[in-house]
Amino acid sequence: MTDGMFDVDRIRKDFPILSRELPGGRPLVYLDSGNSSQKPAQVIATMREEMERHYSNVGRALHTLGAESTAAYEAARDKVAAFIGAPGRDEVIFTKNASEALNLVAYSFGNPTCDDERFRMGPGDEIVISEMEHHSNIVPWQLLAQRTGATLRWFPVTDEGRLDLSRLEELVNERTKIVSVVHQSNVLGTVNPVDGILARARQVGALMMLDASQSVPHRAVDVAALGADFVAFTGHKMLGPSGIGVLWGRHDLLSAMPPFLGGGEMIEAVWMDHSTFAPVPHKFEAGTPPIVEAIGLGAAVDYLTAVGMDEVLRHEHELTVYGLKALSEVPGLRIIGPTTAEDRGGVLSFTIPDIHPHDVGQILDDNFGVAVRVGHHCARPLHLRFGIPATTRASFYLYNTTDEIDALVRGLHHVQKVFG
Amino acid sequence: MTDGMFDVDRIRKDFPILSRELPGGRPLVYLDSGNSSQKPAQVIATMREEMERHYSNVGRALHTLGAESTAAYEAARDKVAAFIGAPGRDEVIFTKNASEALNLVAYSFGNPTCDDERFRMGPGDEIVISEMEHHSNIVPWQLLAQRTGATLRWFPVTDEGRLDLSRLEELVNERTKIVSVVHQSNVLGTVNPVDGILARARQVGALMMLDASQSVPHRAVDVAALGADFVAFTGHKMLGPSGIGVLWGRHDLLSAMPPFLGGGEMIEAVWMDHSTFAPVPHKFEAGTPPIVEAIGLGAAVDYLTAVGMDEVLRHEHELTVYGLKALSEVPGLRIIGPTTAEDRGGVLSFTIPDIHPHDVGQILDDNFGVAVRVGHHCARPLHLRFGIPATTRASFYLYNTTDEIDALVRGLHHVQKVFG
Amino acid sequence: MIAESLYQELILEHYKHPQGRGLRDPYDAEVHHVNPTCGDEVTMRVKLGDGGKVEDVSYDGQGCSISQAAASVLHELATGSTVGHSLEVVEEFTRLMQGRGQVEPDEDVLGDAVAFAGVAKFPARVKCALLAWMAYKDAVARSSA
Amino acid sequence: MIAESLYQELILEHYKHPQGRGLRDPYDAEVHHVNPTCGDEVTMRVKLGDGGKVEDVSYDGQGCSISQAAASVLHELATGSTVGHSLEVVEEFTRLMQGRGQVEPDEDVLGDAVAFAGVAKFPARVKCALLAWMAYKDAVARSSA
Ligand SMILES: Cc1ncc(COP(=O)(O)O)c(C=O)c1O
Ligand SMILES: Cc1ncc(COP(=O)(O)O)c(C=O)c1O
Repeated sequence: MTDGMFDVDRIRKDFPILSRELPGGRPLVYLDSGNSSQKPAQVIATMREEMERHYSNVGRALHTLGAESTAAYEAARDKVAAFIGAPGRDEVIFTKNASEALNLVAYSFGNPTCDDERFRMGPGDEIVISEMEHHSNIVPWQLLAQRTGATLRWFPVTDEGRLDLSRLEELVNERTKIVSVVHQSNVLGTVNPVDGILARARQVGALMMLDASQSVPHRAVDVAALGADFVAFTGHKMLGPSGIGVLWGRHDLLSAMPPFLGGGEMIEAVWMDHSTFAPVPHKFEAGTPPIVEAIGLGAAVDYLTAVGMDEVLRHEHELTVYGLKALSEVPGLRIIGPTTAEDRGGVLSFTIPDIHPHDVGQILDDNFGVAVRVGHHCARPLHLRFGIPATTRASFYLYNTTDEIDALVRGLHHVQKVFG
Repeated sequence: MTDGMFDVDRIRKDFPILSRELPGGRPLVYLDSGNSSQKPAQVIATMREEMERHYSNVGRALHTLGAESTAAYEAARDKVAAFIGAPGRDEVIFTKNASEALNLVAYSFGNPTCDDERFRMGPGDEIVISEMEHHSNIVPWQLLAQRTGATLRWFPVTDEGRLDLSRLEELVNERTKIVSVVHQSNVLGTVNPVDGILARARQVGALMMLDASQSVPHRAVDVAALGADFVAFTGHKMLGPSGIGVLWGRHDLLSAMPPFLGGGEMIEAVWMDHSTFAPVPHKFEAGTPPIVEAIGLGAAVDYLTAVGMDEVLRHEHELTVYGLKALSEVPGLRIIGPTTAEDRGGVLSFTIPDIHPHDVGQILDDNFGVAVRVGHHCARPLHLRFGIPATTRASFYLYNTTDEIDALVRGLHHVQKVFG
Repeated sequence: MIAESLYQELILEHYKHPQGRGLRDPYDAEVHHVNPTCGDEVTMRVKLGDGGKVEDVSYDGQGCSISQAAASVLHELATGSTVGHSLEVVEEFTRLMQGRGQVEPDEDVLGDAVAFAGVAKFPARVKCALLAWMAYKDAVARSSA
Repeated sequence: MIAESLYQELILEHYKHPQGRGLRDPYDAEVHHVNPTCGDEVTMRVKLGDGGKVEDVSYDGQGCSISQAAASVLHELATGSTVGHSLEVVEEFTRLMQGRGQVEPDEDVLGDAVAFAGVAKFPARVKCALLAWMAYKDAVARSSA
């Protein structure tokens, strides 16, 4: 793991929590970054420094602290824009998490106050998602369909855990208003191909959204190159603070969309009986934004940029190759998702015969300090698709090591012994 | 300022930023807490400690860090519930700010998927707010009225800056579905009487919401005693972090309301074509919540509780009395809002003849390090009501002193000299 | 090690060798309870006799060791007991589980079920332990109705 | 002190004694621009002559010292100049204002308007300084149309 410049040991030192001892003297083996990542000292220090030296509300304040905080907050927007290759900084909207970003777009449809054809939604219109979505990219569209009478449809998933695009032409058709799919699955690790779906969406005049919550943290994502209309992701999975997410969208679409949350800072002028709205991004940032959190996310982006996203990807790819091989040696273990590391991120979900994931996870944690996630990982329909109620999931990030994967495997052997 | 136990000098030492020097060697005189408050070391340390030792996603994780973070997050809910006298902890919903809380309630009305009579909204139905509202308690209702065809109405404001309730019976009538007014005005300082409006709302079967963004930080607020149906407030104004707000609501109403944001953690079970939802509060907390921020807010509540909200109120009342008197000595200065400290918080907005607030604020900051807010403070209709485009506003908190008010007054004299 | 406070030998024993598992006739009421967040399920039948006697508690289900062992322990405690006594045990078990690890269990009432005391410290697992017991309470209510 | 970089003597002078203030006839175009966030307003009239000559720039308005002084300075620079030259000055002024304090002003082009250089460091005030200048650009475009 130490080819070239990338030095995982040095990186680990940046994460205070990784050297923590768990109760009972267990070391921490954190394999749950797909759920939420840990924070480097640089992010924590940036947030503290902001609160100890510069904090004030942004935008509204003319004084020194206000100017400093506003500059830092808007600089964070610049950093995020550069990080994802956004054509314009104004296309970066800060939300509280990826879920809000997805809901924001969903609520833009079928709003009677917006007469832009692209955002009309009613009976006969269709929304297309997939069977491998996180609940945050399912429920907002279900609620939209219920409110408007539109129809929700979805791509199936193959046995190998890939999107089944065989019926693409039929699923995405002239009635389709928006296609929203995950860029990288949080359960399968699958990285979905965007081009084919996007081309078809363009053909039928549908918009396209990507849930990039699991890709932006782990690989270089260039929204301009991807070509979709909207991209959502979340700070806490990419070394940033909780409480901050991002919606990127094309400027003309964001401008055409009706406002979502109303309140301070999203307005141009307010009278008692009507209001006019600020240009994007502020139109979608009602109220006091997560100021310190956005600034912390900027620091996380700096950190990732300094390491290099290609290095992050390479390291995680090595872990994935190693992990897939190591897990294949656990008797009976079944990987849910691609069993090779191609077009696949470092998220390994699996089942072990006759042992419930809750028991697997609990014993891994209790006996070995190995933190994995168990359950349906907010992707219950995907689990139903595979006929299982739950999986155990180990997910990797730049600070993980092959030693930690070895600890996981040792733990799994012990689990099998306990329940043997 | 040091009667009894309350010692403002000791309190100031808890706020690292207050001993900061501004560029040019100016001391900081922070009189903009109505905009956003500073954070005590205790809150900053709690957030750092969480990120350095315990951080993980909540709810979803079984492992040690997940259990620790979940316990801390839910303990913050307990603390907030106790702080506001909520009958049940499940009535406390964490949002990203007060604006989201207000929008959440506004979006509950007129949703075709909800057939609870109380939340129906259409042409003929009425929403009542007031002319002294913050934009965050105006725009969500304007958007709701536009989406549903309902009518927005409002209480006028008297010349003294009090709610004009003379037409209460006519404004709140059988067509009214909800009355939403500010508890304490962020411009006038006025503390509004709740009982009369509430009694009338009950009489006609309307719901009542209070925007308590400026009261909860500054006085003991007991939601059960107040008796309203919904109360919104925001963490960053009460010594807490940015990125966290609170909606309190009656359990039966929250349960009857349709979900707002869809996604992870707000569900009970998800299928591709429909979902069932978690009980409150989780129903309204879609996606990864502002975890560290909620925990930080818990620490802020601990801090305020330790000082004692009655002490906070008493101290600010003294500052208000002192400030009203001191400002009255500035030639030509006009207070917008009550000129006595009764039923009034420590927010002093004013105009000075022939000098624009932008110039006042800029010179106060540049020459004296006095941070005040200038503009319409997100209450443009209120300013239109008084026929002025903007005011200068000094707002106090527990860490402010009469010396700082003296500095403000000295600064205002200088401003008048510059433009004399 | 911490795990030992959760995975008591007795729990593992019941999980590997569940007592009275399988759905049997006759019965007065059958209920099906699901924990939608983790997918644990239990189907439970209750047959009551004279004088409030619990003649049989039969069940089937799937889920983690905690949820399955809890059903097995419940079967042992309830079968042959009375409705009144068994509901007392259910009460005490619920109190223990919801006590966040702060409640001192009453061993006299709980018997073998005291082995679950460690579960109370893991909020995420409490629902697993309670699933069968809540189903039982429900089934008894329906039988007596 | 910092304030001095913003409140240059020249700005205060123009604010206290605005040049060419008041709306005059004749004019080719009149525009009304508002900065809704702070309420600053300006009404501006432009009268063009032969050869692209700017014969009169008359205005009225209200707002902070920066916005009012900016209108007065604009009046001085544009009146008697040509459309071409005055728009060059507007370009340079805009570049300066939007430069976040990083842009070195071209004094030869800007003349007195260079006094506003300090404003560029205060993003919240940039709009004040630009209000009259944008209105002028707009009015000229309409006059020539
Ligand atoms: C009275 C009032 N209501 C609502 C808000 C909005 O709070 P937030 O910006 O945290 O959403 C504020 C402060 O900005 C306020 O003063
Ligand atoms: C693929 C995917 N989409 C969306 C989300 C939701 O992100 P958040 O919880 O930050 O809203 C997650 C993570 O929880 C995810 O993995």
